[in-house]
Amino acid sequence: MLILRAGDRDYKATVHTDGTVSIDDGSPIPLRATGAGLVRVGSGSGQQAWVAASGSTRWVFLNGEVFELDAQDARRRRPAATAHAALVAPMPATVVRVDVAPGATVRKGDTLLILEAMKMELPIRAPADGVVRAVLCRARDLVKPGVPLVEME
Amino acid sequence: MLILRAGDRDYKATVHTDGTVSIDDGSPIPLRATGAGLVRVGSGSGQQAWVAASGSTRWVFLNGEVFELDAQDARRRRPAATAHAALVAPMPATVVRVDVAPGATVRKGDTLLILEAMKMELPIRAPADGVVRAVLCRARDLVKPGVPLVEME
Amino acid sequence: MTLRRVLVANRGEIALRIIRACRERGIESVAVYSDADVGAAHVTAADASVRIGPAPPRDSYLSIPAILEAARGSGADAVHPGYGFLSENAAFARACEAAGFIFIGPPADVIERMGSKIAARALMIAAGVPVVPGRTPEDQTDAGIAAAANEVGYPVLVKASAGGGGKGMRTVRGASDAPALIAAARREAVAAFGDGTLYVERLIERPRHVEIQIFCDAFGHVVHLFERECSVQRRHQKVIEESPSPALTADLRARMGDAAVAAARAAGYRNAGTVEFLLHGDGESAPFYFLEMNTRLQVEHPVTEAVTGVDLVQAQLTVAAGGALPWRQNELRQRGHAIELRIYAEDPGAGFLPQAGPLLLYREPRGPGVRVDSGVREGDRIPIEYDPLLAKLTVLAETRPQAIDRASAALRDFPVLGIRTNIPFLLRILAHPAFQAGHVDTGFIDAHLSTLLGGAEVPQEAVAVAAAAAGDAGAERGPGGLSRSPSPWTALSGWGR
Amino acid sequence: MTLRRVLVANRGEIALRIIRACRERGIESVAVYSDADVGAAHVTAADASVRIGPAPPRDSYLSIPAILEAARGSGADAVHPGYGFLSENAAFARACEAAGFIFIGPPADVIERMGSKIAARALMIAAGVPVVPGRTPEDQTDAGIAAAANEVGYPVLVKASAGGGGKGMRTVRGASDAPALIAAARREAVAAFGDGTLYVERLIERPRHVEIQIFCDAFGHVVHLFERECSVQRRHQKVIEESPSPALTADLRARMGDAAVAAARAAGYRNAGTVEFLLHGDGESAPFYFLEMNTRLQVEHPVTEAVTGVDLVQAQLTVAAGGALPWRQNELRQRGHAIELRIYAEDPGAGFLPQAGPLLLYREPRGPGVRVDSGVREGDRIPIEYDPLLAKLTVLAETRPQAIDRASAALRDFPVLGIRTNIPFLLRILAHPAFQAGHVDTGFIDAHLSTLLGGAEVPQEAVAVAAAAAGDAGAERGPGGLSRSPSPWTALSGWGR
Repeated sequence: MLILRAGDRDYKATVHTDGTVSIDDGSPIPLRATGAGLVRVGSGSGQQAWVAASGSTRWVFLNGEVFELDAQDARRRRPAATAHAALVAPMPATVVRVDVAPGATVRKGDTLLILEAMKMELPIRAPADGVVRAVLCRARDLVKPGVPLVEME
Repeated sequence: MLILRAGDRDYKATVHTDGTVSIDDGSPIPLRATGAGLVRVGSGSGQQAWVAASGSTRWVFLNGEVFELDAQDARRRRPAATAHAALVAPMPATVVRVDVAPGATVRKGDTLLILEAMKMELPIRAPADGVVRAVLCRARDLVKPGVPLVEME
Repeated sequence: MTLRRVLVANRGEIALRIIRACRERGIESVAVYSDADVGAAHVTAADASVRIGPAPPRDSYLSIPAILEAARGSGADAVHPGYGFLSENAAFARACEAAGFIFIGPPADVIERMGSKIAARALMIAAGVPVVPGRTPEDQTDAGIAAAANEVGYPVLVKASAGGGGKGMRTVRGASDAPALIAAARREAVAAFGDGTLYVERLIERPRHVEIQIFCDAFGHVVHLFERECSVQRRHQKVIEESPSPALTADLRARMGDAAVAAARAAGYRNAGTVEFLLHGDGESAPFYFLEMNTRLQVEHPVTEAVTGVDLVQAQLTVAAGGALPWRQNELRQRGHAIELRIYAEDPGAGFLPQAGPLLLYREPRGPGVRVDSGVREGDRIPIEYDPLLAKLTVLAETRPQAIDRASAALRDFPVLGIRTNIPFLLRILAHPAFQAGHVDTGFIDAHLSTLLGGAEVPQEAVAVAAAAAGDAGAERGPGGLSRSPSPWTALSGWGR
Repeated sequence: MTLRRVLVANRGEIALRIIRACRERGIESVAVYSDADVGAAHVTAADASVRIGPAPPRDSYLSIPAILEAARGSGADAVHPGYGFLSENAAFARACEAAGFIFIGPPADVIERMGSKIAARALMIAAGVPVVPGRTPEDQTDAGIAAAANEVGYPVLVKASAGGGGKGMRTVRGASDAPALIAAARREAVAAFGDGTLYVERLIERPRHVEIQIFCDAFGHVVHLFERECSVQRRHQKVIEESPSPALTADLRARMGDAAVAAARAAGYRNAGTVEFLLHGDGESAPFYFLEMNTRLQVEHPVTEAVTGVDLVQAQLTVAAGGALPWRQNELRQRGHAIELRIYAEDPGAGFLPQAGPLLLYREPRGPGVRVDSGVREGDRIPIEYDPLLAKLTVLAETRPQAIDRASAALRDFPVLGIRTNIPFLLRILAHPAFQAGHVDTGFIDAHLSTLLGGAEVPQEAVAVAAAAAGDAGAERGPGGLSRSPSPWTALSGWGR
């Protein structure tokens, strides 16, 4: 059994010995590899899907939609939704300006700081009303994706 | 040092430690891999080439021309030209008809037998005046490429 | 009437072409495949697929019962035959209709009539369309054929009455050659079409092959979509097609178009078809002769699509579903210049011997005005059993010289390794002064063969590339042992910039 | 004058487009690259390549000295700037000419004049071309800009005078928002163009963006090549372009074409350019206003090439070499319907956040009427430093509904995995009833954003595919751990048919 996470939703997948896969104990879905990264999925002739893997992430392209799923390590599962987690850089970027200091009270939607990436300014806004606990970056910093920028509570 | 054969011609290639290659003791030719099967070859910016390998065969596509070279095993080299070798099937085919029998005297260009492949008839003709020593196939035989069909002397 | 699901009774590039056209308009497609085509591109691309038999065509792609069973089992409501195989088989068209499937093509009796060279000729003569002198003897013995050849007058062509594509065809220049050549034509005709009936006609020396695309619906609308010049042939197999023809004046084009429309009307035609003509000589008053009518989509239809801007397969689906032709004659125009080059798995240096084997490396060119229709992918193995056409490269540019330049650049960017192809040969045709001047006839390749075969010395650069790739020995493994880094080879020599 | 070697001062798809055009006519091409683009597709494709600096644009693709040095060192005789980067930088054009290189574009003084919104407006007013009310205050302090906004009347657009592409642009709806937004526009203007001069104009609410392609040679010939409808935008960045515009009548089209030709003549234009208009409302008498003139090739030029059948880059090379325009106005026609879709590395669900990272899987669609211009390949890593445009998908079909169907089918056959793209978002635009009816204006995406973002549940089939591919753990390795056989996964489950 395998847990795949998309957003805050976990899916339980069981890969059967005949090559079919059941999701959340549903009926088995047939699959057939037809090329590099190509899969035929579903009963009858099925649909064409494409798949790629990077670390624990599985990317799937199906009928024009893209799905990004994370294969969970059963021993070290993260909680499904991290309430009041740190705000992280969504991509490699440069910090243009920081508008808040630790202890500041902010309203949902307030701009906390501004990043620049690919020549575009990207405001990072408060996801909810709250208090800034820590500011973890400075103007001109180069930040990598996933690096925490501001902690709120 | 490496021997590469194209047709009946042998080329002596020396791969230097700096990545250049000399042919027949000529001046070193720079090479640079730029992708899967992609090579930049020649001095200055060089030319785009593509390369693929199968067994000892090396295929090269360069400026719209295709070259097929055979990397020779130094210990077991075949003679550069095999005089009066067996006539072999050039591709998978069916024998339609055999027109000669062992001992027959034939003239250059005479049809010895007819193969059929991909719905086309392919006459196999005598490469030179000579005598048929052995016929190694029969009508309706399925023959694979490289299989001897007729031996002449 | 709406088509919901179309079974594509073909393989390779034309099957993919039809599958894509269906997908665009929301029609489901069903592929069929033989054991040699398990996992082939057309099978992967379709919405559904059905195995129809073992590799030999007669047991799969030529098997009417197998294909009808696949159509029934997959719930198809129509069958598209593509070209070749059963596309001009009247019995197949009839069986489809009898089983309740729409046959995407002309009515079975039209296929039958035009498929018989005798009946087609008679019809054309009656319709006032000029024809080449010739006959189909009632005495179909080899001797009877030889006698007919004498009457028509040498040189003659002996052809399979049921045929096409150069199979079962021989040129006979005199009575002494006749027996052997007639026998060979008969064998090929039986093997390819299951019918050994032969036809004899006067050989028009070094004609141009110019054909007119026509299209008809069920409401009596008939249009032509101008010409395709198909004179560059080897063994009666087209190699390069283009439109406009360098040989036609506006007036000659109009007269040939009118003749083609008259032929289509006389035949009671429906859907897409082609009227092939031989054009003899040059200039405004060059005579042309009806050669045959191809009652199906042609291999070279992209040339017409490029210059006219229409989609012939979409129109086929529209007309098959009972719809009206989407264009009127006065809306159709040629614009720019298109050239199609057929990429064959063959060795021109060995008598154009077809090649089978693995596509170790296969990369298609891209760019504006470049269209590639293909049914293969890198890593595929080209089977021995079928036509050696790998792909069609069609270019469109503003002028003929620009189209030639575009085609040449695209071919130099079309590496195919693992089996021999005619790509280098095509490049030499494009570079030939006679081709560039538009001086082509059906004898072009034979006349210039030694020049076209090349036989280039192997440049040192090519040997160097081979030597570098030979670093690691090993079995067949595709793109040259050269992976983009990290690779032992790159690491060793510090390459990769 | 003949061009022998052209340096392409750009990267990505447009560099490849120009390199291919050069190759077709036997002109050598020189690519330039930053450290982020070592081994990029445009570098591999060119005949020669020169490193011009580190990844940040100001040190490489925006560095005039670095590019001129590359041109000198590589023996180029001309420079093609592409679009973006230095393409509308008059100083660059001037430096090229001063150093003896042909600049493939208009004369430097024309770039300068049209690049200044103030000068361009004045020129258009003098030429009788309608313009939007607005001004560039002499007092360029933030307070001076705010005062100008008051005079023009809210709502206003504040824009970088040197700019384009939506960078350094803000909509200001009232005096209270003005200070923050003016400051932001100024920062972006300085960062993107090195010039913080701002311009204020009346915001025309929900206009259409319709632009006219023009082309001029050195002999006084000026033609237009009809319109491109570019109303589907997000953050003032075009997303979908098409031709013909669903909004234009024949008469309105003719009047806009005439206005564009008048604008080009007034500017003393040469080579390819675009006159952008805002079209307000619908119908025969809808007013249109000069927006700006783009003194370069546009991103969306393939749309015009598709419907008119011309090659704009080839014509650029011809005119730059001193040749005459290859077409007269009365030879140019629109035929069929073309749509271009820009494939961006961005996450529409996260405010269109640009994405950087590896293209684990990247397969372009193919088929008749489908053109893909791209500068990336499977396995490439998309750098953070540059515009997130990955590819342009341009389709041509007989009618607008057929073009929409073709584009939708092509997008569903365009898998890009490893980074988020806007492909699903584009599909939802194409399926939207307002888009299908041709009811688009520049507010279309904002108005329908929640519908367009989708937010589909993950279908069980997608989870199943992910689960099967998750069988073997491991690092980044491209196409899904699924190789076509033999593979442990295939072997295990008996798949592969």
